[in-house]
Order: sequence, then C-alpha cells, then structure tokens
Amino acid sequence: MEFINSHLLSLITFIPVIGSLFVLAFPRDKANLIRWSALVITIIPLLLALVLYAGFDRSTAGFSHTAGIQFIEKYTWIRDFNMNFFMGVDGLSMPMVLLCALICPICILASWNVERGVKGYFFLFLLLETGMMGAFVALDFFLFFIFWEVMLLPMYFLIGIWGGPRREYAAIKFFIYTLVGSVIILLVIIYFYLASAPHTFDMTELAKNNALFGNRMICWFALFIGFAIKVPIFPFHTWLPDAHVEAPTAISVILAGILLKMGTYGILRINYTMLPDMTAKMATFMAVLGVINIIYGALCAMFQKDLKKLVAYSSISHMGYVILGIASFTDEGLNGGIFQMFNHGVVTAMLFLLVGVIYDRAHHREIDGFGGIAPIVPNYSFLAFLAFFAALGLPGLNSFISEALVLLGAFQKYRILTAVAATGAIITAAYCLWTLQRIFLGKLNENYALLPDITMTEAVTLIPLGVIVVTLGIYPHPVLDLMKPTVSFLNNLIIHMKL
Amino acid sequence: MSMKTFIEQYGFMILLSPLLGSAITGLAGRRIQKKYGARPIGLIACGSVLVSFIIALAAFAAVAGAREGEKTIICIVFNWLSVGDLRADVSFLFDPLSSVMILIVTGIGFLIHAYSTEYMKGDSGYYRYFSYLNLFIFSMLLLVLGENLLLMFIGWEGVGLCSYLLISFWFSEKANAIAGNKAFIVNRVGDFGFILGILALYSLLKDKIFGGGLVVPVAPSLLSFRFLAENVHLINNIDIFGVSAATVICLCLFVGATGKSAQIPLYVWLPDAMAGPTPVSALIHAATMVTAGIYMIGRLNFLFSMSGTSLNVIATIGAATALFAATVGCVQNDIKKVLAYSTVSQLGYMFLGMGVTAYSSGIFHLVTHAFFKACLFLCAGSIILGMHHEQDIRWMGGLKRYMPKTFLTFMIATLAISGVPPFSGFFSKDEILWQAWKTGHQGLWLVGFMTTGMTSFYMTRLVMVTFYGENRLHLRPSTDDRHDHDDHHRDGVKESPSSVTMPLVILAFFSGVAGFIGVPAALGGGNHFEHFLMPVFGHHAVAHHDPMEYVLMFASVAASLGGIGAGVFLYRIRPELPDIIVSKIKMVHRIVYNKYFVDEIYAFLFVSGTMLMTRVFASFDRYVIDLFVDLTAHVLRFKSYISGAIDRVIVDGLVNGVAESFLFSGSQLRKIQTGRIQAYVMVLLFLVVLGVSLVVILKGEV
Amino acid sequence: MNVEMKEIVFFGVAAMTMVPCFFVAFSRNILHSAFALFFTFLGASGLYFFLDADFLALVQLIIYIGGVLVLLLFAILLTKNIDNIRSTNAVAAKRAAAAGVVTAAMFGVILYAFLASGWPFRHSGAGQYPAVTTKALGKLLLTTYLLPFEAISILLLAVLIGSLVIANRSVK
Amino acid sequence: MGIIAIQSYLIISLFLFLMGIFTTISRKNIIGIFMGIELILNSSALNFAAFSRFSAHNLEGQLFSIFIIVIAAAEAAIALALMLSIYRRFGDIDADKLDSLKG
Repeated sequence: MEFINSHLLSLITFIPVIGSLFVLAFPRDKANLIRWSALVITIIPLLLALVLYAGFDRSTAGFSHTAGIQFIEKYTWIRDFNMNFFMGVDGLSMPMVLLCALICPICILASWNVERGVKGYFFLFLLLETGMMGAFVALDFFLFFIFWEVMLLPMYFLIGIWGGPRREYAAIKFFIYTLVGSVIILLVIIYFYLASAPHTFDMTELAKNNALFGNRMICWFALFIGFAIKVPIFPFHTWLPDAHVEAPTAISVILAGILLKMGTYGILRINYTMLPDMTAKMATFMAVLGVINIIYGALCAMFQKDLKKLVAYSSISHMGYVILGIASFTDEGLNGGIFQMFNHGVVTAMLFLLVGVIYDRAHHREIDGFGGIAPIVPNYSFLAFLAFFAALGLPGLNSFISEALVLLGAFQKYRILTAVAATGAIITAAYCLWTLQRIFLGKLNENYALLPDITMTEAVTLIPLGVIVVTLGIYPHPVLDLMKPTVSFLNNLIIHMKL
Repeated sequence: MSMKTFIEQYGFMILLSPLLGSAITGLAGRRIQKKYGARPIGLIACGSVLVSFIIALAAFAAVAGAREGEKTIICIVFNWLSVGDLRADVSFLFDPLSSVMILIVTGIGFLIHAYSTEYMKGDSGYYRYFSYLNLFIFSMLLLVLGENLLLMFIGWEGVGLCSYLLISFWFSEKANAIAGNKAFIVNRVGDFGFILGILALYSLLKDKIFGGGLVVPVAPSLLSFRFLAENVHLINNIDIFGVSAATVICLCLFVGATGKSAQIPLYVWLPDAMAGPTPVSALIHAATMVTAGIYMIGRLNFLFSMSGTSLNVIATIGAATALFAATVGCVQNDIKKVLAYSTVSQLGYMFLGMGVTAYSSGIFHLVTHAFFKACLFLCAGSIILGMHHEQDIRWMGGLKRYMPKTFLTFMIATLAISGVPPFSGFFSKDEILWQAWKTGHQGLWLVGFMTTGMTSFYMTRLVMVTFYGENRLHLRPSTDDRHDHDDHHRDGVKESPSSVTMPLVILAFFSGVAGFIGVPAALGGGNHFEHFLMPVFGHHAVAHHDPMEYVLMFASVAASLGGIGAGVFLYRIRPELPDIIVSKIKMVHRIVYNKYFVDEIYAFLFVSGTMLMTRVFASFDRYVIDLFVDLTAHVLRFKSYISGAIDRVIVDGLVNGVAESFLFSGSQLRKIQTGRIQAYVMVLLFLVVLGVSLVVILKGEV
Repeated sequence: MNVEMKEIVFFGVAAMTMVPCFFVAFSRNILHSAFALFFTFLGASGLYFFLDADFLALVQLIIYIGGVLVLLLFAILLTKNIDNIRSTNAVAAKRAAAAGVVTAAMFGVILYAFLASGWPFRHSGAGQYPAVTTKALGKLLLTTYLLPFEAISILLLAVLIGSLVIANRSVK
Repeated sequence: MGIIAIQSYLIISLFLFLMGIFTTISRKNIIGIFMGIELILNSSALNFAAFSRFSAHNLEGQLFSIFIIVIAAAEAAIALALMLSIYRRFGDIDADKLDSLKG
C-alpha cells in the first residue's frame, strides 16, 4: 500500500502501457478477451486517480517542491544532461488527470464494436492514454515533450487506419500540423535548457529563475503557437474538423475530450510560469483570439451539414471561452477557464458518443437526413437534449458555471470583448436548438421509423457523463476547489511579475 | 417552532417538491403511464404543486405576520459558488414581494395542473407534459425566490427552457418545434442583455468594494439582493462609455426583461408560443413566466430608481407595446392569438406602471392580470376542447347556449380585463393610469387611456363573435385534414367536464374579488396591497385626495364602457358592418392583421443575416484558411516536386547521362565485338601500332 | 660480278619462303594455300641451314611439315565439302583492304624500328658457332633449360588429351 | 658474305610476319586463319635463330625456336580438334558465322 502511495503518479501513467503489452500477447481472434482486458487496464488508473483525488491537499499553492506540487516522484534519469524523471501534480493538472482517467474507460466501452485489427487498436489506444497521462503529470520539460510526442503517434495511426473515407488526408494533416507545433516547442525547450544557469530541464527551476532567458517575446510566441495549434486557436484550427470527421467515435472523443485541453494546459503550465511578464503583455492578444474562437466557431458550426463537424466546430467555440478565461488574470476568469476545460471535456465526450451512436445505426451523419426520431428513441433523445443543452450553457448544468465565471472574470478587464463573447451564447443556442429540431423534432423520417434505442454498453458510457454534467452544475465544489489555490498563485504571479 | 424558523429550515421544500415531482414523472413516467394509466401521474404532479402551495401560504403568513423590521426570511441551503471575490449561495429570500409571487405561481399553477389533467387526457406524452410543467413551477419558484442575481438567472433560463419544451410539446408538428426554437432563441437574446447587466454590476461593485479598500464583512455575496440594496449607491457616479453606469446596467437588465416579458423589440415569440397546449399558454404565457421581467424590475427597484432615463425608457416602451399589441389584437381571428396580444398589451401596462416608479401598482396589476388572463385562457381551452380543437373564432358563435359555465366565467374575466369597476382589472389598471398621470407622464397616460378602450373593444368582439349569434361551425371549409371526422360532431358542442370548469370558476371568482385587496385610498380602501409591499418598495408620499384622481377614474371607466358598446354594436347589432369597414380600409387591415410584418422583417434581418454570416464564415474557413493550409501543402508539395524535379532532371540527369553515355558508347563498342576473331586481331594490331607511334612521338626517337 | 654460289642459293631459298606467302594469303582454294604453306616451311628450314642451325632445320621439317601441315590437310579434307570450297575461301574485298591497312601500318612501325636502330650490318662471326648444334642443344636443354623442357612435355601431354576430349565431346 | 647478314633474315621474317598477319585477318576460313598464325610463328622462330646466329653466338636462340615449333605443333593439334567440333556443331567453319560471342 505504501508503494502505491509513493509511486501513484508513475503507476497511473505506466499501467496502460504495461497493460498494452498484455493486449499484444493475446491471440488475434479473441477479440472479446482483448476488449475486456483493455477495459480493466483503463479502470485501474481511474481507481488510482480517485485515490489521488482523495489524497490531494487543496490548500497549498505555488509551483515548487515544497508548496503546491504534490505526489512528487523525482529520480535522476540522464545524469549528464541533468534530465530527471520528475512527476508531480498540482491544482492545474489534477482536474485534467481526473478527466483523462474518466474518459479513457468510457472510450474503451465506446469502441466495443471495432472489428478491424482489434489488437492493434487497443494497443495504440492504451499507448495514447499513457502519453496523455504522462503529459499532464510530467514536470520535467524533456519528459513532458516525450509524452507529448508519445501521445501524437498512436493518434495518427488510429485516425489513419480506423478512420472514415478521407482518413489519410485527415491523419496526415493532423500529424503534420501538431508536429510543426511540437517542433517549435522543442526549440524553446532547448533554448531554455541552454539559457538556464545550471543547465536544467526541471520546470520548477526554470520557473524560479526565468529572468535569465533572453528574447522572451520570441520564446513566448513560439510556445504560444505550438500550443495554439493544439487548442486549436483561430488560424490554426482547420485540422480539427477534418480529423474529427474522419476519426472513429472513441478517438474523436479522446481528441476533443482531452487532447484539446493539452494546448491550454501547456500555455498555463509553461507560458504562465516561465514567461509571466510576456503573458501579462500578451493578455489582450490572447483575449481577442479567444473571442474570435467563440464567435467564429459558433458561426461555422451553424453552417455545417455534417453533425460531427458541427460538434467539432462547437468545441472550437467552447475552447474560445477557456482562452478568454485564462487571458483575464482574475480569479473568477482563470478558475472559469480551467473549469471550462474540465466541463468541455465531459460535454464534448458526451456529444461525440451520441454522434457515434447515431452513426452506427444510420451510417451517415447528415443532420437533415434525420427527422422526428424523438418518440422512436426516447432515452437517446433525452441524453441528446441533455448534452446539447449543456453545450449551449443552460444554467443548472456544468458549462453554464464555467462560462458565467469566464464572462464575470473577463468583463472586469475587457468590457467590449466580453460583451461580444456573450453574443456567442446566442449563436450557440441557435445552432444547438436548430440541430436538435432538425434531428429529433418535426415530422418522422420514415426510414428511421424502427431505429433501435441505445444499448446497454452505450448507456453505460453516456449516463455517467450525464450525471457528472448535472451534478457539477448544481454542486461544482468537487472540481472547483481543486484549482483555487493554484489559480490564485498563478494570478498574483502574473500580476506581481507584471513589468 | 415558529413559522419563521420553519421557513428558514424547510423553505427550500417549496422548490424541492415540484423538482421531485418532475423527476419522478419525467424519468419513471413512461413506465407508470404504461402500467397504471394517466391518473397516478396527474396525482403526483398536482400533489407536488399543492405541497409547494401550502408552504407558500405558510411563507406568506410568516412574512405577513412578521414584525415591521424583519419582513424578509432567508433560507440558506448550501454555498454554491465561492470563487475569488464572487460568493453565491443557493439560498431563498422570502419577503413580501416574493411571497406574493410564489402565491400566484403555486396557486394558479395548481389550478392549471388540475385543469390539464383533464385537458391533456389521452395524449401519449401525458407524463412528459406534467414533468415539464412541474419543472416549470420549480424554475419559476427558483426565479422568484432566488436570493442573488445568479440564482435568479438560473431560474430565468430554466423557465425559458420549460417554455421551449412545452411550446414544442407536440413536436411532431414542425411548426410547433420552430415556435419553440424561436421562443428560446429570442429569450436567449434577452438573457444576453441580462448577463451583460449582471457582469457590469458585478465588476463595478467589485472594483468599488475591493478596489476602494472599504472595510467589508467576511466575503460578501456581491450579487445578493440584500447586499445590493445597501451598496448599490456606490456605483452612482461611475460612467461607462459616457453614460451613467446605473442607466447602462438598468437598460441591459431591461433588455432581458423585454425578452422574457415580450415587450416591443423581443415580443415576437409570444404569439407563436400559442402553438403549445392551452393550459401552458395560460400558466406560462399569461400568468407567471411573462411576469418575470416585471418581478425583476420590482426586485431591483432600488437600482432602477437610481437612473431616471432607464425608467422613462421602460415606461415609454411599456405604453407603446400596450397600444401596438392592442391594435393587432383587434383584428386577430385565432382566439389564442387575441389573448396573446392582449397579454402583451397588459404587460405593457405593467411596465408602464414600473416605469413611472409605481412599482406596487405594477405588481398589483400583475396579480390581477394573472387571475383574469389565466381564466380567459382556460376558458379558451375549454372552448377549444368543446369545439374539437378549433381555434378560429370565425367558425364559432352561439356557444352561450352550449357552454353556459364557460360563458359566464369568460364574461367575468372579460369585464375584469376591460376595467369595469367592481372587477379587479379596474382597480389595478386605474392605479397605474393615475400614477402615470400623477408623476407627470401625461402623454403616457393618454396612450394608456386609449389602450383601455381598445382592450375592452377587442375583448367584447371576442365575446360577441364566439358566444353570441348562431353557430358557424358548419361553414368552416373542411380543407384542413385534422378534422375529417367532425361531421357527426357538428352540433355536439357540449360543456367541458367539471374538472375543467372548476378551476375556471375559482379563477373567475378571484378575478372578480382580487381588486379589493388594493382599493386606492381615493375610494376609501386601505390599499392593503401597496401597504403590504411597502418594505420592498419603500414609502411613497401618501397621496392626498387629489380631485384629479376621480376625474381620471371616470374617464377610464367611460373609455372601457365605450369600448364595450362599440364591440356590442359592431358585432352584435350590425354584424355585417365589420366586413364593410374592413373592405374600406383593406390595406390598413391587411398590415395590422399581419402583425405589421414584424416577424417577416426580423426573419429577413436577423435570421437570414446570421445564416449569411455563417455561410461566409464557414466558406471562409473552408476556402481561405484551408486554402492557406492547402496552399502551404501545395507549395510544399510543389517545392518537393521542384526539388524532386531538380533531383530527377539534374542530379539524376547527370548520373543517367553518364550511365547513358556508357550505355551508348557500350552499344557502339558492342558493334566492335562483332564476334569475328580477325576483327579483334585487327584492332589489337592497330592499337599496337598506335601505342608504338605514341611512344615514339612522345619520347623523340626510340 | 663476283656474286658467289652461296648467295644465289640463299636468294632462291628466300624467294621460296616469301613467294608462296602470297598464295597462302590470296588463293581462292584452301588446298592451294595449304600447299603454298608447304613450300614456305621448306624455305624456312633452308634458311635455318644457312644459319648453321641444322638440328633446327630438321626439326622444322619434321614437325612443321610432317606434323602441322599434315594436320592442316586433315582439317581441310574433313571440313570442306567439295562444292562450295571456292566460296568459302573467297577473301572479302573489304576485309582485305582493312588487313592491308593494318599490315602496312605494322610494316611502317617495324621499318621505323629498323631504321631507328641504325641498321648495322653485322656479319656472321665464323668459328665460334659449332657446326653440329644438336649435342650442344641437347645438353643445354637438359641442364639450364630443364624446367621449360619439362613444362613443354606436360603441355604436349595436356594438348594430346585435350584435343581427344574436344573432338569426342562435341559429337553429342 | 655480303647479303647473308642479319638484315636479310630480318627482312624475310618481317615479310613472313606481315603476310601471316594479313592472312589471319583477311581469311574467312578458320583454317586460313590457322595458316596465318603458323606463318607468324615461323617468322618469329626464324628471327630467334637468326639472332642466335648473328649476335648472341650461343644456341639459346635456336633452343627457343625449337620451343616455338613444339608449341606450334601442340597448337595445331588443338586447332584441328576445335575445328572438327565446330564443323560438326555449326556445319561449316566460316569465321563470320561463329559470332555467338557477339556483344
């Protein structure tokens, strides 16, 4: 028991990879055995994450060994480059670890009917989970970058092989886009390594003496662009709709649910702590981009004919709220931003699962292709209504709290920008209701008269998410309290460091 | 356990029971309905509302009974949000204003629940209907009882959601679904203004309080009403964009109110909301939800009274809406549309009342309107039931004989709304008109006065056309397919069963009696209503008996009687006259009938506008950005093609060239390899000769 | 003129060696060129006599004329079919021209070598040269040149077997 | 003693040598080529003998000529065997037909 406690984070990160080796060992034709073992392998990190959640101390703030960062595991890894295996979790990464640990088993369940290359699929999937988990908990820059790349590769194959018709194009576009981003980040990592006095990759050290780094604007921009591609922020977002449309359901859930948060997490973890003065200067720039994201994403979503593309654009719009939130440097704004990251993860996961369910049955995703199927599939439509209303930020559900916090926080700094962002809520409401109306309400479309309602596995994936959406809407403390100390630390780090 | 502590501990039950009711009927409803039929669901729903009605009564009694100073009771449940300087608790405020509101919401709500158990009998979505209705009661109570702006906003949008769900209840009809959408989106536009107001209020207060270093008790809940009441004066002298902050905030909040209470710019959704079942229209679009805007202004009266300009704006828009809606109401043929426009018009009255700082008269009119408008709608519902879902009054007529009870209650409510003295309408409407005149808004009074006339006119037209004359059901063109089976029913118009008429009677009674709680001093009444709301709205100078009040009172009574007379004359004595008038002013009639084409203008401006924008953005996204992306991809590919070509042409060229030259020379040399031995010898010797001669030449002589 | 009898015979022998060469080169009939070759070999052995290389001359006679020329005749008789002997021997004009050119070139080069070497007349030093060379050759052969002698014998043996094998095998 | 000098032998062997080459190149018949080779061999043997007589004054030159003659004989044997097999295989011994080694 003591072993588990002291090595909790590395266990959570590496169990999926070890598990994936088992999956490889199983004979090819025993698909069910593979599926069940994959599920068990992802359930273990979820349980460990809950242990982590329980043991997490919600009072310490800061970004150093002593304060703020908990469950530290630090071993020297490559001595002469001073790279050490340094893992830790703080208020910022705790919700993300929870989200990742929660979404992965649900995705395994969602990919229950993958037929082709089952073994390969689940192996890559577990590898992907390790990549994501590692990226969230790594506090050594080099280790972070390794996990960042480990996360990228399986994603390319999963989209490229198990995807839809134009999968190669989408996979390549996704891969190159993100790779360009990560190369830029690598450059900055190396620059930081060389610029730091006792050459180190340790993020906490870099953050502590970040005054050493020269040409800070370029570094900040490089990092920002590298992470912006992942978020995605306005000019770099065109890979998202293609990647989503072509990716299989479970993968687009992971892509939207967790990978998008990687970008904003990166900005918060690195840009904020290592170049606080630059971040302060560039705040308005980020806020403007955030608002563009909101309005642009919402308007594009309204136009889409393909349901999955619509949801993809809607996640661009929701991520815009996150950017606006973190650019506001107020407690409410930052808390709202990070909470929105968590909420959006849950809501889009639910939306994509719903799209997957209807795609499995009707084999097409044209919104206008359906009509009036609510009475035919009552359970499905109830969950769909819940998900879409959460997406449009209905009060009483979780997204409203984060969006309200973001708006409250951002209004103090950018009055007109936030007003424009608030109009986003109207457009979001418009396209969400319009989609619901075209699919569920109106005259019944005959060829879907006998559409089967959701099955047991699909229900097991959707209902927990639904419960989270509602409970967090009513009582947000479980997740919100996690981030408060870190947020206040980040905020006054930016405010005081403001040159 | 005094009533007060009971409320403090268990006040939240008033909300919990409808929530539970809606959850049970919603989630388990389908199975219950399948197994035990519709009755149990009706019972659960009505029961839950009854429970909350009883608690509301208890709360009302507690508040009324409380001593002068502590008229407000707070029931804190848990801390909802405490982030940075924002602290918002889930807590409920019972004070005179909200206790009156919850009485109406739960009282009328219960009656309408009972009514709809009968009205919706046989509908497959029975359980779904009651679940939504209970959810509506819950959100309305949340709106009314919310202790801070955020909680009120949750209720605000919650009611919007329920109205969306209930309007598009019969969603198999595409038109209903679109109407539902329209309602929600227009509400959402209003909520956009509401949110802006909250944001502005919050940020200004936060700067003032935390920025200014004021000593403040433990982290105050900035948005709670009690805190606002005391500290809102702080933002008095701040300007936003050159306009005083209070005005900006009030106007934003008023935008929210117009969205929710269907005033001029954002009223378009209410007439279409009639697509929902009639009891829904009665409860939501007449009695409770639409009054949310007025309640909000009443709740934040201290804020609104800080900015005169916003009050004027509210008053003028209220009056304008009243007049505008009344004109449109006069020409509508669908019974529910007439009542819808009359609601918009009456709401205009309330806003006029609030605008002239006569908050209590506005709320009073809200209360009386709730009774008689709900009664009117429910009567319309029973008529529709009786006429087998026929809503067009042109095919009705002579229902007096067939539905006496409905006719009687309809008559009482009509008299109430037209402002005929003994009935409630007169007292509340007259109070507003008098306050308008008294506070110097003579112009607005005139508009209000004219509207009273028109109101009584269109109500009488409605009564005359539907209840008097002969039955014209048979004249109806049986084009629409809904009623192909109606031939043998034609004369079978019968009175609705008792469970329908019972609520009608109660409501008619209240719409008759309700006026007496607020009899103005001028008529010797104690104006208990205004007195009751005093702690919330502050003290008004007790009006001395200004003779002008009586003059105005007679004038308004005369106007309403005139309206009734005109109505009787046109539609009873000379029924052919209206057609002649219409033919004369054809153009005007057509414009007014089509609601001044406002819907079409909105559709063109906003809907297709946004559609165009989405098309532009999406294509921008697909072509421009992807163009760049693909361009870079093409450029890269082109570059790689070029470098590929370079490789191929030059580098390979060289290599191939060399290879080719070898090949070429090889092939030439090959010819030498003729296979003939002598050729070899010849070449050999030739080379020997060549070699020797070279050596000789190079080395001089041998 | 005092041209001695010896020189006249020498001329005769030289002519006998050189003149048939033309027949060897140009004759249409392969048999004629074979016979011409016989006279050339004969002339050569005569020349050897003039060089006091008596053993050599005899060896020339026996081996060249007795062995090689007989084999040659065998080859001609075995391979020619009477009727088209003429055509097979026709010398293509184009090829002859080429050969002529090469030969002339060779002639030019060697002539140049002769002339460049100053062409010293050197007469046969009488006396030091043994009249009968066979004994001396034999001794020389079996003492200093034993290795070539053995190698030659092996070569001959190999040739003997080789030619039998080639002749037989090709039949299959 | 005038003309029996080495020059005349050189001239004779040169002549023989040239005619040998000419025959080898121009003859179409393999046997013709063989004759040309024999002439060349003879001319070289003659040369050896001549030099052995006139300049080296020892018998090695002659010895070498003997070797040449022996080799010529061996070569003749082989040539005959080859010619026979070629004849049997190709039907005739025209040098131009035997160009299977053509490049």
